[in-house]
Amino acid sequence: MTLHQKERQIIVKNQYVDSFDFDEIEEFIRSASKDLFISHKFKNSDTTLVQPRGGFPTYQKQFELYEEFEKADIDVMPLTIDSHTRLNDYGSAKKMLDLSEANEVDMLNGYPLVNHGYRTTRKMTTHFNRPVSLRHGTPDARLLIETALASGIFEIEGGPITYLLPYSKNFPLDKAFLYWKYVERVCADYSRLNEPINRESFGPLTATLVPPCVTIVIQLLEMLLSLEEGVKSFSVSFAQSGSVTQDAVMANVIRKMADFYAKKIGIEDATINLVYHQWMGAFPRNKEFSDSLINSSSFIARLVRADKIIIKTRDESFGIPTMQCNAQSVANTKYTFRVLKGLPLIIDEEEEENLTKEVHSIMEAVFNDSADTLWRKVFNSIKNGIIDVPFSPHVINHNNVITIRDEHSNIRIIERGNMPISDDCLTYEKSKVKLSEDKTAVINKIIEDIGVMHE
Amino acid sequence: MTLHQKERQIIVKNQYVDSFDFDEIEEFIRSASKDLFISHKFKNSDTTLVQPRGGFPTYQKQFELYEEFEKADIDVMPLTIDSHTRLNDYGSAKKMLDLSEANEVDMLNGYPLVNHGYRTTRKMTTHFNRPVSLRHGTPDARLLIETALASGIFEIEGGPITYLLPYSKNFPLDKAFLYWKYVERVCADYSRLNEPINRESFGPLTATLVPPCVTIVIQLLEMLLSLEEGVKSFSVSFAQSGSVTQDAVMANVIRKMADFYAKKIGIEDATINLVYHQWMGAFPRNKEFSDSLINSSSFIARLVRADKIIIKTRDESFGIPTMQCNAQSVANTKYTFRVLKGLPLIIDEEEEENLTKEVHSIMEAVFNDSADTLWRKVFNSIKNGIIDVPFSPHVINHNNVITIRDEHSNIRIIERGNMPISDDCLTYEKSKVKLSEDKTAVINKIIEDIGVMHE
Amino acid sequence: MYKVVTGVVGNDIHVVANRLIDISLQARGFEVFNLGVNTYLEEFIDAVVETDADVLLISSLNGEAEGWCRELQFLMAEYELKDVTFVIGGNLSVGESKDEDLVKKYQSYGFDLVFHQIELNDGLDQLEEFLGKKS
Amino acid sequence: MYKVVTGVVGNDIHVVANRLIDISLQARGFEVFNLGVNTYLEEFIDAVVETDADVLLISSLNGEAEGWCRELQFLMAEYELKDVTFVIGGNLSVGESKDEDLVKKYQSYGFDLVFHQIELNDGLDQLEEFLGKKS
Ligand code: B12
Ligand code: B12
Repeated sequence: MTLHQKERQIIVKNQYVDSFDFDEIEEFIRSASKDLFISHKFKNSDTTLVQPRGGFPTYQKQFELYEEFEKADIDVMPLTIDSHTRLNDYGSAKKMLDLSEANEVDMLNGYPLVNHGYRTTRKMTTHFNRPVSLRHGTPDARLLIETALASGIFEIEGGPITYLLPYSKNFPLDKAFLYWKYVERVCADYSRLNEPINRESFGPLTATLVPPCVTIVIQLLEMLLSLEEGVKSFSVSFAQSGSVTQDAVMANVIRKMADFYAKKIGIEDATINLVYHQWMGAFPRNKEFSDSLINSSSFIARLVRADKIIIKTRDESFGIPTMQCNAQSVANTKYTFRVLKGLPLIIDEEEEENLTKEVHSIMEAVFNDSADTLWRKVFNSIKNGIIDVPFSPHVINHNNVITIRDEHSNIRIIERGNMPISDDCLTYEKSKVKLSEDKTAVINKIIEDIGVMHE
Repeated sequence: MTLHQKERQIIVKNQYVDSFDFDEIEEFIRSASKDLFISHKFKNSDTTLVQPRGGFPTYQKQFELYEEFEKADIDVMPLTIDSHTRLNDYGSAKKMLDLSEANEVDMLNGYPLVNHGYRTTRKMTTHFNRPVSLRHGTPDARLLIETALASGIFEIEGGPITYLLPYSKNFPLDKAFLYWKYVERVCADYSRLNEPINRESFGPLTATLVPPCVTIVIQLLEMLLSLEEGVKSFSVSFAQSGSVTQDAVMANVIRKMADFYAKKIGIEDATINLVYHQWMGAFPRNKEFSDSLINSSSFIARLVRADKIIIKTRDESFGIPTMQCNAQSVANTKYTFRVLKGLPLIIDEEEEENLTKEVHSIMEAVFNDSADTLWRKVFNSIKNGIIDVPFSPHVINHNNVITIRDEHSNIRIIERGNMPISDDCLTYEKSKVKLSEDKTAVINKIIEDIGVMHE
Repeated sequence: MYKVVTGVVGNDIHVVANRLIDISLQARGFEVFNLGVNTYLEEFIDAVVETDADVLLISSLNGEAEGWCRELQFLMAEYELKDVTFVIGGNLSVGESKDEDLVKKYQSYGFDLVFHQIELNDGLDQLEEFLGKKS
Repeated sequence: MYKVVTGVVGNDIHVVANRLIDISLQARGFEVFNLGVNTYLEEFIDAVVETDADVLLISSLNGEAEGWCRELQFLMAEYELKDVTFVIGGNLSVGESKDEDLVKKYQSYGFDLVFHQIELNDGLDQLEEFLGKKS
């Protein structure tokens, strides 16, 4: 028995979990319908696939949500996991699930997949026969992903960095890398049986003034860590920045860089897709305006030619949306995609050059770290602030990079912290903003920039 | 007494109209608040002004509509005229106005300005103190415009071509030119007293598969006819075409051509603005989708850097919108304009070159007509099909130009009729569409193209 | 072969549907006399009498139909147009209205078939069915 | 100078408001002990006891507050925290809820001030007013 196998056996033995029948699971995946695989759907689609978010505590309600989505002709079904499960707190999840079932009040903000188990959940995925994407935010997602894959969920979002720095305060980063290495390997293994399992990184991070170079570097690193383990279908992603031009620049640069770095580590047979997140920051408190914002995001997704869009709802600033509201959002976005035609290609050479330089210098610094493996290099780079995510709640993150919006709402770096971007690049970034000397003025500007989409 | 003065006295003597006090009117315009002049507002604004449509039969309801619009912080108030008034049928308008007042049911699709008179209407415009734009569709608008200007309405939409070919079946085109010459002159005269009166052409025409070159040529010709008479502030306009690229191309070309032809007739001191109409064709029968369509239009208006946008509502395919619905549309568009930042400039050289050539060749043919005045040249050009507007209900219009959408939804000319565009240009246009030989297939494609924004 | 007089009533110049109606009626084998847009009720009636039409199919899009069509009943009586089928369709009110109310109202004016915001082909299917039953 | 312990309760990691609250409280002259996100009720109470704080100001954004805050009443009794002002704010339910119902519920758990979807500065104004009246 390999080490990996041993680890696996330990993981799936858990008081909240029914026994795993791995032979049966392999057989299931081998003969699963191609329609369950988003990697298959990507190959055969020439528009932007539409995926909402959505997870309810009970099976029944999740099923009803999928029924609503089906009516709206959704492309990719979401399965959002509740935050207890995300922190591996299956006990609390169970307690709240029971309460939800008993009282018809949702006591969880997502679907507690581990508690429901794969035997139950698979009934749902195969019934609807559309790709399901797992959205969680879990640093140690090993059990969760085993359960997901066994359930017929063949897209797994997340990664050691993107699901840790925005989603956790204390979880040890080195452990996260190892746990995700496990996830990558399981995905890679199952990918040999049928269409490839798709892995997707979570580009939005904290969704709060994250500079493009940080997003892209993290996307590239999670992609490389995944490809290293044998994953063959990977999605890089980012969220609406607040500036249409900056979105286009990011899309163009990330696509080029993904190719470049995949080749650099010798991988040429993987498919890389681009996912765009509708505005992930603070939403307006007005539902009509939220609809407008959502539609503008959809427009940008088409402008930047994203392969998939992950959408929000008009309820975003209020709470978990009702299923009808969520399905309506799907229908609206699909309508916009159907009628929005003749989209120009947007290129901004100066911005793309600057961003490319920033990305290369950070990537170079990561590769130059003295550690022996890529994940250790990345770990060290985060620890010493070479990678620094604004507004991360995590203790390891430096929080020394400061960004602000310029007059076109582009996110600009005004303090680079330990991030190794060149003086030239920093000068370029700073040249775009008129900086006040007054510190409280800067703080007020940042608060304003966080609320940039408010009424 | 000049001929013009005599004409004027005849016009304002009408059984449905109170006497005009021209001295008082001049004094009113001379001392009118600058805020009533859109020409003033254009000068002092760096975003896209928002203007809805809206006209109710009774003064009371029109006033309430303006109150709603004011709450939504509207930029330009609309005054849409009912269709009886448009056909100078003040008798029917009066009958229906009386019925509307008696029964609280709207029996007119707009505000019967002539029946209400300038003394009453002026109370409303000065009360709200924002620019008002007159939307009508009237070939003989002489009395209407005298009433409008006297009411404090300082933007007059329309023109001899754009308000005739889409809006009338039998009205004599030559008369329309003369009647509009009168309107231009009155506008030019009053422009000397305070800020300039703004004239605006109606670019959408029939809103049904009109090719860009036809729209632009007609915009340019109405502009020239207006500038000739001394108007100093003019807006050219066009409606969302269905292709984002084609919209950008039209905006870029129309701006350049407007400058070029104004100079060509020796006018350098007039201000030309660009107005964009949200989708003017058939709307979806779904209100949510209509909202999406409307927001996409707003997005495009900003992309093409329009100086003003004229908006629709989610009720478009159903009927005249309620005032709340209309005001909501204003608020939504203003929200989108506030938060939509970092817009790239879109340029498509090949398309712009082709369109420029088409415009020049039609304009050349018009100028080469043997008649002595510009309006007669234009008259002849329409009569002999050098200018030909698809789906015009007017008897003089040839209806021989046939257009169809290419795969990016650009409108392409497949039959040029008598329009003098070069073989090269026609070949270019046709090269973009895969044409079926089958005639009913073409008809079905046209029907589909008319419903291009349907669900 | 049924003869049908069609057009758009009153001061209404929305021509697009009218062009499609012309094509569709012809495709269904009707003999079509299309008076186009901006046609008054008297003109319609004259054309019906002149062509000895079986059907008068009126469109109205700009919301004004009611004002123009109230008088149909008087004209019908005057000209004794008993065998003609009267049809109206399009957008039959200013603003939004309840379908049933509208249908009743127009029926009281003398229309046999009333299609407010109904797809053209659905309406024409119903017309053919109606004519079939009648004969 | 009032002492205030603040942080985000439970498994909630929404940190942005927490950073702004820290800045705002300091700007208003409070002495702030910010425990950050992902803080459990016991940790809050420990910090209140340890720092002898006047105010405990809890944020919750991810909708889970209810599950975590029911036990406040027991802990209050256990530690005899009579003079402390208990405040909670943010987004206090999963999905949308009626404000009044929520306020009552959280008051029954022992909170003095409950701010569901209330602007930060409005809430802090009310807090200062409340503290003023109390002293
Ligand atoms: C294009 C358009 C115009 C163009 C028309 C160009 C032209 N000459 O044709 C322009 C810009 C010039 C225009 C002008 C005006 N318009 Co207009 N226009 C439209 C618009 C956007 C699309 C109409 C269209 O071409 N549709 C495509 C065709 C194929 O569809 P259709 O007309 O809806 O017809 C379908 C059905 O109704 C049905 N049908 C029609 N007749 C019949 C008959 C039978 C028997 C059956 C079964 C079915 C049937 O079949 C057709 C195919 O499915 C509509 C709103 C909409 N629908 O989205 C407004 C609309 C019709 N217009 C309207 C108005 C008020 C006007 C104006 C008075 C003023 C204004 N606000 O601008 C003037 C009219 C002046 C006049 N004298 O009539 C209103 C009518 C309001 C109402 N009914 O309550 C509408 C609904 C817009 C609105 N919400 O305010 N318009
Ligand atoms: C950015 C964001 C994230 C980022 C957070 C990054 C980070 N580490 O901070 C990411 C993407 C990582 C994230 C993750 C999740 N999120 Co989140 N997130 C948001 C979002 C879009 C904005 C939050 C924000 O930063 N706002 C800006 C700050 C300044 O405003 P604020 O937080 O609203 O706080 C204001 C007021 O609430 C008030 N306030 C706050 N506390 C207090 C206290 C007092 C006393 C007073 C007076 C006022 C007050 O003052 C602040 C300033 O005005 C909101 C939705 C929205 N509001 O638009 C969802 C939202 C909060 N998230 C939600 C959820 C469910 C989650 C997840 C569980 C799962 C998911 N669906 O992705 C995970 C959480 C994991 C976990 N363990 O908690 C839900 C909560 C649902 C509910 N309450 O019913 C929301 C509402 C979205 C939604 N509609 O589903 N999220």
